[in-house]
Amino acid sequence: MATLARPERTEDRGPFRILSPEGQPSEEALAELELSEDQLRELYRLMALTRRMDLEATALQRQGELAVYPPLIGQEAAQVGSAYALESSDWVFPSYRELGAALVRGVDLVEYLHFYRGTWHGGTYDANAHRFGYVAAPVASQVLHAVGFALGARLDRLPLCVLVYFGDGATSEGDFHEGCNFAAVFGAPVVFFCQSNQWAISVPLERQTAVPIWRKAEAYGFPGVQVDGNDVLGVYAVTREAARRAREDRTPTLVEAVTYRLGPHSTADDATRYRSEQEVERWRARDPLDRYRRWLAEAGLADEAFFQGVEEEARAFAGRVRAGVVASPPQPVEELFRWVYADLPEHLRRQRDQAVRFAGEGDHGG
Amino acid sequence: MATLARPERTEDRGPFRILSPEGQPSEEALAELELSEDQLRELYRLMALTRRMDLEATALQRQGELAVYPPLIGQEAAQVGSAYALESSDWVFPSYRELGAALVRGVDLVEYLHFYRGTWHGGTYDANAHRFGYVAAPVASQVLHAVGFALGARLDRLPLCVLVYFGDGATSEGDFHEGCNFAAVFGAPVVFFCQSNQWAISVPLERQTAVPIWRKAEAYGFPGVQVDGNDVLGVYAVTREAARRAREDRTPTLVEAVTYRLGPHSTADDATRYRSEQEVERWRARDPLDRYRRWLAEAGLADEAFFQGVEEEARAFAGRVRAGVVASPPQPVEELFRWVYADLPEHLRRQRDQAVRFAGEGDHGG
Amino acid sequence: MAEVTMVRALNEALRRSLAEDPRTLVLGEDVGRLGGVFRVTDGLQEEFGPERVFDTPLAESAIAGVSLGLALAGWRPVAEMQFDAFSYPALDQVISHLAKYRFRSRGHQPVPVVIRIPFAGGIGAAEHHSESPEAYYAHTAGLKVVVPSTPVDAYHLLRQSIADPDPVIFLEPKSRYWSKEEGDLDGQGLPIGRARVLRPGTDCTLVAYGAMVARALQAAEAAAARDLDLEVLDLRSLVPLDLETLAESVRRTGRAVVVHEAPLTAGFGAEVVARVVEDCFEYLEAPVLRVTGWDIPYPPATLERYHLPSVARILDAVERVTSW
Amino acid sequence: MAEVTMVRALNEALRRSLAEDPRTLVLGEDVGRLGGVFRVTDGLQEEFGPERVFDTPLAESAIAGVSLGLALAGWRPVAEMQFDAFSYPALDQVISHLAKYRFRSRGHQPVPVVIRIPFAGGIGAAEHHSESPEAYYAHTAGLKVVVPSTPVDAYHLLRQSIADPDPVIFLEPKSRYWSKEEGDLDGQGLPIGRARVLRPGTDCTLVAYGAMVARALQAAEAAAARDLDLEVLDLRSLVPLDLETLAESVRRTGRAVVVHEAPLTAGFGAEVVARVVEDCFEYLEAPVLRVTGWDIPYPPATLERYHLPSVARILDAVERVTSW
Ligand SMILES: Cc1ncc(C[n+]2csc(CCOP(=O)(O)OP(=O)(O)O)c2C)c(N)n1
Ligand SMILES: Cc1ncc(C[n+]2csc(CCOP(=O)(O)OP(=O)(O)O)c2C)c(N)n1
Ligand SMILES: [Mg+2]
Ligand SMILES: [Mg+2]
Repeated sequence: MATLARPERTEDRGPFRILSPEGQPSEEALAELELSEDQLRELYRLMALTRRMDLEATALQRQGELAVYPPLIGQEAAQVGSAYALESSDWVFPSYRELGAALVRGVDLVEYLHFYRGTWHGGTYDANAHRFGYVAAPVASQVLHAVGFALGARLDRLPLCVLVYFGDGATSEGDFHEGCNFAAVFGAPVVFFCQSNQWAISVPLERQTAVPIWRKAEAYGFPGVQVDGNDVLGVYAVTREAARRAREDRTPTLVEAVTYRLGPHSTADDATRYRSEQEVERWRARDPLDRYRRWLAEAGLADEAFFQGVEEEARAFAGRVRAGVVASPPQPVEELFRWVYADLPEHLRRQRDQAVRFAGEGDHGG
Repeated sequence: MATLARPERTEDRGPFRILSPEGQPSEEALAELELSEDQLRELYRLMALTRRMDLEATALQRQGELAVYPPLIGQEAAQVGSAYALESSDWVFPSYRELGAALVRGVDLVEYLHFYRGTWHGGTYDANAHRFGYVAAPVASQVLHAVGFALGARLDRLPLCVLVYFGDGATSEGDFHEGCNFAAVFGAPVVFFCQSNQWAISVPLERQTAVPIWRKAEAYGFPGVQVDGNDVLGVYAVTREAARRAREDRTPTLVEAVTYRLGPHSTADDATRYRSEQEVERWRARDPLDRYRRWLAEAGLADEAFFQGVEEEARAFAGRVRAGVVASPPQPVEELFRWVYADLPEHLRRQRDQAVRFAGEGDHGG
Repeated sequence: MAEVTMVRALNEALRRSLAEDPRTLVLGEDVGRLGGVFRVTDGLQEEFGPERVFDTPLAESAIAGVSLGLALAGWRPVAEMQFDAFSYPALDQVISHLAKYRFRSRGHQPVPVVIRIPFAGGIGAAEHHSESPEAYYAHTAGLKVVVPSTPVDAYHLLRQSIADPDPVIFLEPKSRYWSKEEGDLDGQGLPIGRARVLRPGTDCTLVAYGAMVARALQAAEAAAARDLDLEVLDLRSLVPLDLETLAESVRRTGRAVVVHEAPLTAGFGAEVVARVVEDCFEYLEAPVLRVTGWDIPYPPATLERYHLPSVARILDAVERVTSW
Repeated sequence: MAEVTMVRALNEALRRSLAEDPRTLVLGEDVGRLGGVFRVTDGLQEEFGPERVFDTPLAESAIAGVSLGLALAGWRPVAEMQFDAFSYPALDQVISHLAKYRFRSRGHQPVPVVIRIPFAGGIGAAEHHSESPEAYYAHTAGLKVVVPSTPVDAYHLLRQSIADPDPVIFLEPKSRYWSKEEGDLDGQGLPIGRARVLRPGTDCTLVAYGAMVARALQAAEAAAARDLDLEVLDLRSLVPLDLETLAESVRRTGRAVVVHEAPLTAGFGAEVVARVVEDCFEYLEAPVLRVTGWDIPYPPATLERYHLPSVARILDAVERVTSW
């Protein structure tokens, strides 16, 4: 496929896609996909679970069960398509909006949501178990960790790549630049995956950068690809190729997945202050699930029974996660001192004993 | 001239130049220069004074009159050509190697060298007098100051531009990226002038970036130009056009002046540890003064008398600067407390009184 | 005199500064259309236009460095860092340039930049949104560092910070943003560099700043019930520090306890202890103690209450020094 | 036992760590071919190859962040920041990630990274090349912060820092790089977290670290001539701080003076004073004083000697506390 071979030519054709917004497929590209019918259905299932779980998380926050939550609604194809294109041996470094990618990687979402519940920073899961890192709040900071990990894997001659998620706003940070340049100079196997959802809280893309993000790859000498982030198949194809290029050619790729944040920046945000309902409507019309569902049905790959089954599974799944989150108690105060250093130094031991004493005396005044 | 109109096409032809390394001129480009014969001779004079003064500064350091000094030998055309292309109303933000640019701007070099003598950070001149900022040691950090100043000038509707000098290594820093992106988004009138002298102390260009530096402009959506940094006329022409673009179109330009640091990184450096004499020799053969002198002579613009006159002037000039530097006493200790805040706070007054008392008692033990 | 919240008071301070001085600028992430994530800049872009109040790209080092450049060009930038931890990418520009520019230029290039930073915890926020970085700034010579504790004082301190010829780090205690105070937004207010006694007392001086001032006042109330008469000193200005008022108070009470949210080790409380010991040693009846956050990364929301100094912990320290 | 300079001792520590543990890496600006601007990594790339010892692009935030990533992948990076002030662009990665990663991950992802920083003044350097940032790091919970004062101890501390499971900020006092010491580079050496008494005394404890240890010893010599018997304590490890040894010493002498190059306000000396006051109050015969750099940006080379604590200034403080 031309795009994947010469992504730098993306410009000529606009974002790469396999399914048009109307759900019309590019047969040539489809042929190249090499996805079984089960896998094609699985992509829908993962997006549907993500959509449902994302709504559930927002609801949990409204009900006071989570401290805050950044909805990803509208970005399901970008996250599921990219995460699904990776091998389990690959690593993922998320930002803070990647519940969908976490789900695809098999992370326990109760343990993931503990970050947003305020149970523990980084949730309560083991990043090594599913090779899915911890939420990184400082925008773009995780890019450097991904590059370092990829460099380390390369030194170990491991045939894996590292995919790092970040947003359009993140590309303005120095860490994004330093990471891309470092990866290019060292040939680190990284996929820089930008979910270009058009907004950085209230700042629109055009106030963030004067050029489309995929073109920034030019500054580092590796390929940049712009893909329709609401086309799960296009995202899958582009990411799979970028991952292959990283593992086999040690060539990083900057992927710009053009998508849209249909929800507020976070449950604390009021998006009506800075963007119009019409704009949101235009993007709702390009809903990634609708597009893919329409194609699956028209292609005869899935019927009503399948979609209903997924709906039920999603509802049950969300219910289980909700139950798990709600049932989770806070960590004991001792935990605050347990993980600062490998061994508890004397001055911290003194402090822990005080903290425990006051907590024991029922002091919650802090 | 194609380059200046469509600098992004530089690639097709390699670095823009007016005089070939052998001193052969491009007549078409020459015609466009609009420099009088006096100005053409002045460019040589400024390079010769710079060369001589740079050697004098190195000698002063060897003799213990300067604490350290970063020689610019080999970069005279890049500095003189660019600084000479600016209006006196424009601003210059240097890094630490721009004695030549300081000279062109009319900065008193005794006051400039006080930075390297350790008399005072930022030397002892007033940056506002010649619109030439202070030495900035933290690599790339000054890029942001230039962008901020340019944005401020634009808010004041002032018809000026800001030129910021930095090296090839500086392009790896986050501040370089943040500054370029900021300038692009706001249309700040900045000329990003990179003296690509092939080395960042001991790190060669290819370990710093995987692409030629001028191409990094692509990431910001403004023109990038590569120019032969040892061709003073080429540098002049490219900078003048970039400055015009900044002032009139509010379009920044990234200029990569390909040159070479013939000397050590600084008087504290031993370049023989990391680069070959042959490499240095190759570049000595492309000496910017020789090339320009040959052309001036062949074009009948200057004769031996002129060159001898310049030599004598340079020697006298260097002698005056040397005398001024050597004669300068250190600042009184009170000065250390005088410039921290607009008014001396009580705690600092106490400290100043102590410092003065101990200095008075002849305590130089610190 | 109506009641104002700290958010409104800060907003009013910015509005009046923008109105009175055409060189004042407000910049930062989301300070324009949105009015800031805490609404401190609400309505300012509408009123003063996008050239005086503007959103920047997402780049804190640039926000600080560009603000410095704007100051060199004669503007008076008031920059917002969205949250405490997100001021860290700007530390290099602040430490290496903003704090040193007047010095380097021997007064030729002063850089009157104000950097506003919503800081500290107590609002159940996610990681990196509850840091107390005041000690980093206070240790950086060339900066002024101020921390308001109440709405009206926040108004005056911000006005003075914007008028100040030196760079000022302006730390806004998030957990007090919605606190209310009745007071006069006209007139001068106490200058930078002066502390204030919010409650006179005789037995021990509680030294605090920011959100911990309210906590100290609560503790003083509770202590009163136990016949302990505590004085509460609101530092307001960490740099310059009001050594006179601090010494005068501790000489009277003979005892002091310093309270802050930041971790103990090398926190600003240590500076207060050292100053008190140097200036009041012969008056001290007991060691000067510190009640602070623990030496740990800021805890997750569900545990922060075990980290922040509580009335019980403050009273415990007070009892140790008063029963010494 | 031959004499070694601190540069050689550090070089040897790196060499042996690289040789003994194949997971150890050395990275930074100019650490390869050049061997570092101070030659601390001299010959290491030649001996261990460009995959174990390599130059990075000129980007300190990347050096710190990439080192963290390398640690996540199971490597043990020893990163060099070329000079003190050039560690500031990395502060965000160090404060927001390196210090917090073990905590965030509940031990699943420890990040044993060592960041070496040639620091402090006294070598007549240009602006930004003589900073003393130890307080910034010491105030950041999750980091260990060590500062050797002599070659042999520098060797042992660096070996221990590289072996340490936690991130360590390793501050190398430039002005002592060429100092010599006879000693044994084998064996263990004192662990991180322990201070050492370099000179026992009875009248007053001088507390110092890094280059100021030698200055304190000079002062003790001079004091001896005036029949003052000073104890000199080398902290070595700022975090964790050896509270026991510090308290034990001051309880014996009843007096203490802390010396450091960094500015006074909120410097690490304040922490030492606060600890001494808390742990030794009833033993104190006089206030604990600080002799430090002034609260100013680091001076130009020709004036730094008026800034750095001198023997005269130390003795002046000692006289004030001993004649109290
Ligand atoms: C270094 C830093 N600065 C500021 C913030 C506050 N903040 C959180 S998210 C955000 C916008 C990020 O936009 P983008 O990168 O496009 O990602 P998105 O939220 O759209 O997924 C900002 C400014 C932060 N988290 N980190
Ligand atoms: C932020 C920062 N990091 C490291 C240094 C140390 N240092 C001084 S110059 C230099 C190399 C700069 O190379 P380049 O940008 O190419 O400029 P050149 O010296 O070649 O003119 C380095 C690493 C510094 N001054 N600032
Ligand atoms: Mg976005
Ligand atoms: Mg260079």
